[in-house]
Amino acid sequence: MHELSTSILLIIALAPLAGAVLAGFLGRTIGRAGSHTVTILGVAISCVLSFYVLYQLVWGGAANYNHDLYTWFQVGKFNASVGFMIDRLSAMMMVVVTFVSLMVHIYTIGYMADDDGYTRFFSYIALFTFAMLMLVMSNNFMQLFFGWEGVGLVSYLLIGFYFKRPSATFANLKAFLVNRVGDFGFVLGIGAVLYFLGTLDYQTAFDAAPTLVGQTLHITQNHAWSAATVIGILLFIGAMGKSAQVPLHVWLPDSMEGPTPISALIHAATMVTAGIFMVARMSPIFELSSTALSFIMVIGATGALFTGMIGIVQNDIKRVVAYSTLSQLGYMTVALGVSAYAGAVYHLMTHAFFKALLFLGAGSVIIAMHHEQDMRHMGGLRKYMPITYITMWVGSLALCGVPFFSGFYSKDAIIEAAGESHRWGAHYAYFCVLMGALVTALYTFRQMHLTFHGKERFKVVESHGHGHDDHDDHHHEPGVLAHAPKESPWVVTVPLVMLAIPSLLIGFFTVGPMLFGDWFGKAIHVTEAHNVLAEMGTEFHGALAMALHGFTQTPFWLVVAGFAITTYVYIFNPAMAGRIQRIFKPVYVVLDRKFWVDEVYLAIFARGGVKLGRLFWKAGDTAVIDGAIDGSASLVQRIAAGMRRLQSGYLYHYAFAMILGLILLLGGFWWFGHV
Amino acid sequence: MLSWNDILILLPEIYLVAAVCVLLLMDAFIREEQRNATHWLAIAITAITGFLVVTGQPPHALSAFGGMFIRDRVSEILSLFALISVLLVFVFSRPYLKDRKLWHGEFYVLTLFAVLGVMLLVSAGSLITVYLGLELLTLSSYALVAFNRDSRLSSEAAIKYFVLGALASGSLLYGMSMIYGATGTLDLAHLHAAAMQTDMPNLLRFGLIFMIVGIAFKLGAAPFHMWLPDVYQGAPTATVTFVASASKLAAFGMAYRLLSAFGPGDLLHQWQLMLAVLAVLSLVIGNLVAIVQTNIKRLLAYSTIAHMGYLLLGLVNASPSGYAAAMFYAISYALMSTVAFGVILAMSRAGFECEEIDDFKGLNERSRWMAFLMMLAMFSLAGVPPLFGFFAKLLILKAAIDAGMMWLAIVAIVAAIVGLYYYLRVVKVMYFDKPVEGVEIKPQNDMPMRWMLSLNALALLALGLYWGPLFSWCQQAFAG
Amino acid sequence: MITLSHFIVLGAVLFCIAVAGIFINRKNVIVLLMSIELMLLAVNINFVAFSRFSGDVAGQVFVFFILTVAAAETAIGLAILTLLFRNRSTINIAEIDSMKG
Amino acid sequence: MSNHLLSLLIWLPMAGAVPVLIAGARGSASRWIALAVAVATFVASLFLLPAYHTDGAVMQLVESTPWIASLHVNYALGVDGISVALILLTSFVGVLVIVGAWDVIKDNKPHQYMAAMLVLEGLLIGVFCATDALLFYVFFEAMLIPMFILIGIWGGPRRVYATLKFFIYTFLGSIFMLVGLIYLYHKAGTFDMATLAHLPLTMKEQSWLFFAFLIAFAIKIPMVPVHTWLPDAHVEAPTGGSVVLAAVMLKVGGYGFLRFSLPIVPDASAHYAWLVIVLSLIPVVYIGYVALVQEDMKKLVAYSSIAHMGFVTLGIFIAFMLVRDLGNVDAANLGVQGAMVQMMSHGFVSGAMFSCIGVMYDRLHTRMIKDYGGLVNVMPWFTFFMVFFAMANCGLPGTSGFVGEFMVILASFSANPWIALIAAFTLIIGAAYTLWLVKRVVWGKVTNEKVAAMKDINGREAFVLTAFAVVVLAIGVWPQPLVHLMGGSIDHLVQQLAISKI
Repeated sequence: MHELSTSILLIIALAPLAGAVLAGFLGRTIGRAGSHTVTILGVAISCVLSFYVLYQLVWGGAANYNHDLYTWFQVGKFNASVGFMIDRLSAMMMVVVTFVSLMVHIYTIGYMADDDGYTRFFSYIALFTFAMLMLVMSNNFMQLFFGWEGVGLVSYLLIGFYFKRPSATFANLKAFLVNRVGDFGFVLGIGAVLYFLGTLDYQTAFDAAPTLVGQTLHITQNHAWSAATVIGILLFIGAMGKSAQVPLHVWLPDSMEGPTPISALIHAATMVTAGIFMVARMSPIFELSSTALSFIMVIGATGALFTGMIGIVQNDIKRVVAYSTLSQLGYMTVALGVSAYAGAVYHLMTHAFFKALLFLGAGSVIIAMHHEQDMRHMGGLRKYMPITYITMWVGSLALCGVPFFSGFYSKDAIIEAAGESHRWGAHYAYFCVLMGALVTALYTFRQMHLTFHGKERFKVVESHGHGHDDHDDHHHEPGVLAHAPKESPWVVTVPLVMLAIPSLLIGFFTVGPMLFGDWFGKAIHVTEAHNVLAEMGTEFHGALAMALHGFTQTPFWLVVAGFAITTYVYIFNPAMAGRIQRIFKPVYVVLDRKFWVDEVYLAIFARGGVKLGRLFWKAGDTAVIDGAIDGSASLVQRIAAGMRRLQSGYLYHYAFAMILGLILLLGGFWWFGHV
Repeated sequence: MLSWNDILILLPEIYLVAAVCVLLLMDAFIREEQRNATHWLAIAITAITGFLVVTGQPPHALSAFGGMFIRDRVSEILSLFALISVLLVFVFSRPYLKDRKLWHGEFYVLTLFAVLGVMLLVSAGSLITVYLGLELLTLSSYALVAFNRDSRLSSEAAIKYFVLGALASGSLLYGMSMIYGATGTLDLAHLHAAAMQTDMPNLLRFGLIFMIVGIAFKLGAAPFHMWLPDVYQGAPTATVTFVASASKLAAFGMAYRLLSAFGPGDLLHQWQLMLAVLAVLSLVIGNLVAIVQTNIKRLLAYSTIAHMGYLLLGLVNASPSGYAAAMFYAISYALMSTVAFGVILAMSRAGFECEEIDDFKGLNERSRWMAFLMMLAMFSLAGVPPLFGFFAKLLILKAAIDAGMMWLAIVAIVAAIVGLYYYLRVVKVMYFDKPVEGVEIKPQNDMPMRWMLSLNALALLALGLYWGPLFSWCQQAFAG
Repeated sequence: MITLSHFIVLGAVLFCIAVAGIFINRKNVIVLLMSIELMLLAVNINFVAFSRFSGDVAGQVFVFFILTVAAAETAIGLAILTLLFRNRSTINIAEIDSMKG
Repeated sequence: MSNHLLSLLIWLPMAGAVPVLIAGARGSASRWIALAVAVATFVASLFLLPAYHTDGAVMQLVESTPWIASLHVNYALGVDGISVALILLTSFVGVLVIVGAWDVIKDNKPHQYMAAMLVLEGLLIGVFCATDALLFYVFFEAMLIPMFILIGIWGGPRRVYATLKFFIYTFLGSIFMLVGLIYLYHKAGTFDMATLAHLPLTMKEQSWLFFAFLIAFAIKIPMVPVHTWLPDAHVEAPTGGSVVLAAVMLKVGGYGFLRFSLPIVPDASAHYAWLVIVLSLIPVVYIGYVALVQEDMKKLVAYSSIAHMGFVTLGIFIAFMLVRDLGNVDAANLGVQGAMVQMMSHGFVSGAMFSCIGVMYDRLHTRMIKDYGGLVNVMPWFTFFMVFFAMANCGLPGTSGFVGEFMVILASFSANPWIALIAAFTLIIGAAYTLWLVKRVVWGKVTNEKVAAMKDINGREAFVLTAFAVVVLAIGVWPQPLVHLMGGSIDHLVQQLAISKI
């Protein structure tokens, strides 16, 4: 049992940061090639080392690493440090993050080839990688929050990458604020942890976690909540923001304003799963409160089903994927809710691969379509871009959870776990995730059909000297291309292939240990009482058996049904789509308007907030306070002007005043002199 | 019976009388263009008198002429600062008087006689001396106010001052007469003992009240303040400078001499109460009405009224520390007002009285230094640290609180906040406003005046930073 | 038999007349000067009376001083009066109000 | 030298003002002298770090000479960790404002401007050094004069109203404190703050004194509802004025609470802690919303200052709840520590924010948000700083803005979750008004040709902003040195809270 070396971990964390700083501040000097070289180098280094660390932990027999680097602050007995906690969970996250990030870096070379924000972009994504690593490697809540907000910042910058677009600057503000709502809960959660457990350090906190049982927090005089529930729910509110759980999901679709690589890296593969990771990390605490877990489960289930339904009516290729991400995050959350943490993290991993794949594929399509994102102007692309086409299919099938694909193992496990669970609200959750399978199939295959099959809905008008050097405004009319779409360059397709491989295979090879084995060890803690995965583990007889068994299960047939419907509607009878739309008009409107959540938020929080502010400002500060002050000033002025008139200038008035004064004194004398 | 000792005790006063007579004669014989001689001689006389006052000071209080005249620390300090302010008046007002064809020997003679009155008053040991000193001071002041014979305002101010002043001294005398009747003595030293066993206490009280009227008038405390604004505005600024500095010291001296003779005892509480009432009235009226003034001399007049309110707070305390605070305040006020009026004198020229507040617009652009000096005066008057005026106020507030009159202290600070506004207004005009075109403001380039003015103004700062010795001097004066 | 109080009352009456004269009179300044004189006389009566009845001369000495000073005061008063008349060609108090406020 | 170091720090800048004035308006001599003096002061202040022993709870580098012997008033100076930190802040900002104003007020009496700045700096340092209440008061009050001049001469259109309001408002506050101090002197016969801290006082006396102090410091800090002078003053003040005002002057209020309210009237402070806590929580929400709708950038930042200073008072007075009611000394420590860190951080962040606005103002001579837009297109480097400081302003971890708020929220959760709940609301509203400002000013297309003509920051401005940025980042990444510097003194302070004086 040997230790991991601190320096390696430091390099893993800091190499991307170095790349980011270089590309960011010296971008002009070292040029485009220079910037992408340094950043890719940095990320590559940490990726390789992450694999090494994982290897050491799994096969090299290295002990878990948990040390502080330096004291952040030390007040009384409160100590906040910066340090690393490396066990299999964090190691796995490090691998996923750095690997996907590396792919995205490479992909970006092609995708952003003509963008003038090239160096800035690279410095951003490298910085993101750093922040994300700080998040997953942290060994305490403070640092977790640091990474948490760090990725939020980069996400803010990247969503607003095309800062000339009003929609982009709106979206990034929205994203940041919604995330802040989550952080609001998260900070309070940390406060609760410190209050009840007296520490911010993971290990100490987890060791002390059992003492939470029986502790309560008095919300009002006569009403108390269990400590674990308070902590759990508050922390999870943070996760709701970051992982875009209902009702804080509104920012994620808008975040598609950012360049596609970002959507893949941040808004699909890594950042949005931070919440899932966090809850899994805190499993020792969450395990203590069924209330909190039920809450988590219900929230997740709702998201899994309804956001997926919205995905069905989207026409923007990226938005479809975005909503599918929301839905998948819902799945993971459900898994957490039924305390199948391993399942959640497992789905997190597989999802990271195939969802990144889908996004990058979509990006590749978008490149081919000269930054046209509306699927209604696509179709029949398969003959133009075979690699993209095939890899996208891999991703889609994985997403739908077709047996043997990685998605199947994770997703099916979650559905089953929901079914197994006896926790309050489990039935609702099970229903949602089950229906979710159908919904997933619907939007996924619809997307594939609209994009790659059917007849071409764009026409090519050769016009020379037209590049797509300006991403920020679609100045060509929709559906008209300057020249025929063609397969993207290797820097784009290689990552697709690289991601397709794990999407296809990783599940098959890892499901046994990671899901049903005790692969995560102490990293994830589940109390025996409701360890659904263990139950399921009893009838697990290997990946192959599981896959074959999968063909007999409801989810699979729901997927088949989804495939059938979409194929009929979009391939054989295209007119059908319109007709369905008309028939189910109300339903369509509800989905198209995304249940009016955005509208309500805008009305209440944005416009309402501004109104309230005006009221406070005008009525409170200006009218009342300043009114009182200026009013009293002018009052004094008026009194003074009045008294001034007493000084009439007439001698006899002056004399009279003196006599009055004399009389006053005499009167006073009579008054006091005789008592 | 008269002894040489008495003469020695009275030496400064006697010297002053003789010297002034010489000055008067000399001035009658010299020509217009030799007037400088008078000027410098007058200054020399003042200086020498001051010197005599300080050096001739005996270690312990002495009295001469059967207790009619007392020389103690109080009289020493007050006469000294009276002389200093007179000296400043002489230095500051020469160019002013020149420009207005007022540069006659009479100015010096009258002023010196007035200061003689002050010295007599502050060292009075008997009601008679008080009366004589007071009249010597006021009668010369009447003449000085009317000094600008061709000015309508000047003569109007003079008549108002004269009539009201006469009324005041009339009531003072009336009060004295009753006190004399009640106690059968004019000697302040014996007054207290006699007052204790009087068989006509009411008569005594009446007398006290009438006397307080006289004192209040001299101080310019409301409601006996009416003369002040008009006199300040109408009289030549040179005169006003004197009235605002030396004669305020005198007023304090008189108040102390007369009132301290009536305590301790139930009379004490009576005049404490009356003074408290007068103080509140002066603080309120002075500060409020000053806000709406447009003429800076008038503004300073009302500020004087307010300051006399503070001074009264010190007297109300009626303990050595209270008297010390009040005297400290009187001194600080004298020095501050000489600066304020000095700047006005410096900025005025032939045919242009720099007395409207707007005349000071953009002074900082025209003459940085004068603006700076005026600012020092204003902040000091407003009582902002680290200037002299603040510490004077501090001690006054302390006196009030020591006397257990927290409510008076509160009134005082509220008044101070109101008062702050108009002092700031002057600074604002000088620093923040653009100068009015056409009004060509340039300070007189009379070197002695500039130097003394700067010295005087910087003294406000210096005394603010280090006022310990002066204050302990004041404390010793009342310790004995 | 005339007692001290008679004198005091007389003095008081005179004093009041004088004071009234000062602030009731709205016509000319001469009257003011007379009132002031009257006031001082009232004071003198008090002093003399008191000193006579208490058998102490100091009061009467004071009276001499007062008389002298009063003379000087009147002189100055008249001087100011002529000055006033020269500048404004009136001695009507009701018109002397160019400074106010 | 180190035994007169504090006097040096106080009087060096003030004495330096004289040659600056003499150097006159023409040429750049006055500015160079001013810069030299400011730098010298900063360097001298750095000597505090080795000279000061952080373990000590007692005052160090003490100087005491009789000032007014007859009243036992001393010219007494001394520092503890808190003062050292604030003095460093002052001298640091002192340099930057002079650099920042270099070209800006070139044509308008630069020598007077610089002199006023130096005098102000000296007085501020004096406030943080004084251990004699009267001396403290003198510095406390005297600093109004240079600020009054700064706003009045070099300010904006409504500067006269603003500066008068500023002066009278603050004067009003402090003069009540003066009465309180005199009363204390009446009782104790000394102005020595250490002695006053041990002066037994009845609850009634304490309550009166508490409110006397409260009004003085609440106006200075400022707290709702006596805050309205601040937006006006900030809006009208020249950039340098705003920087000093926000960065240092407001801190005097918080410092006053720590030096007077806590040690001298602990029982009354404990009794009325709820009041102060309420008054500190109101701004988080109320002022947050007011800031949201400001059309004037400076006003917006001014309001955000009020909201941030709310955390200072919250942190200080939550300590009473924790110590007195819950006996949780560590959390109380955390609260006060958080308040202090917040003060320091706000000093740098708000100073930087106002400098940023100054940079824009010097180019377009307007502070209205609507006149800007799309700066990122023409001023990339400026945008970097602006966004960085904006993030610091809404408390992003890794910047100093986070540390204090984090500590205070953690501490207040230990006192009462609901207080923490309201306090934490600043995460949302703070981000809302700051980033909305950024959105409207920085992002987007270039809105008008005036903006299109704007030049990116020059070396001088870059220097100022970088200096701020470095400190903000340093404290954010590793606050421990700062925390350690102030730790000993704060421990001592918190222990005092527990001791009743009745």
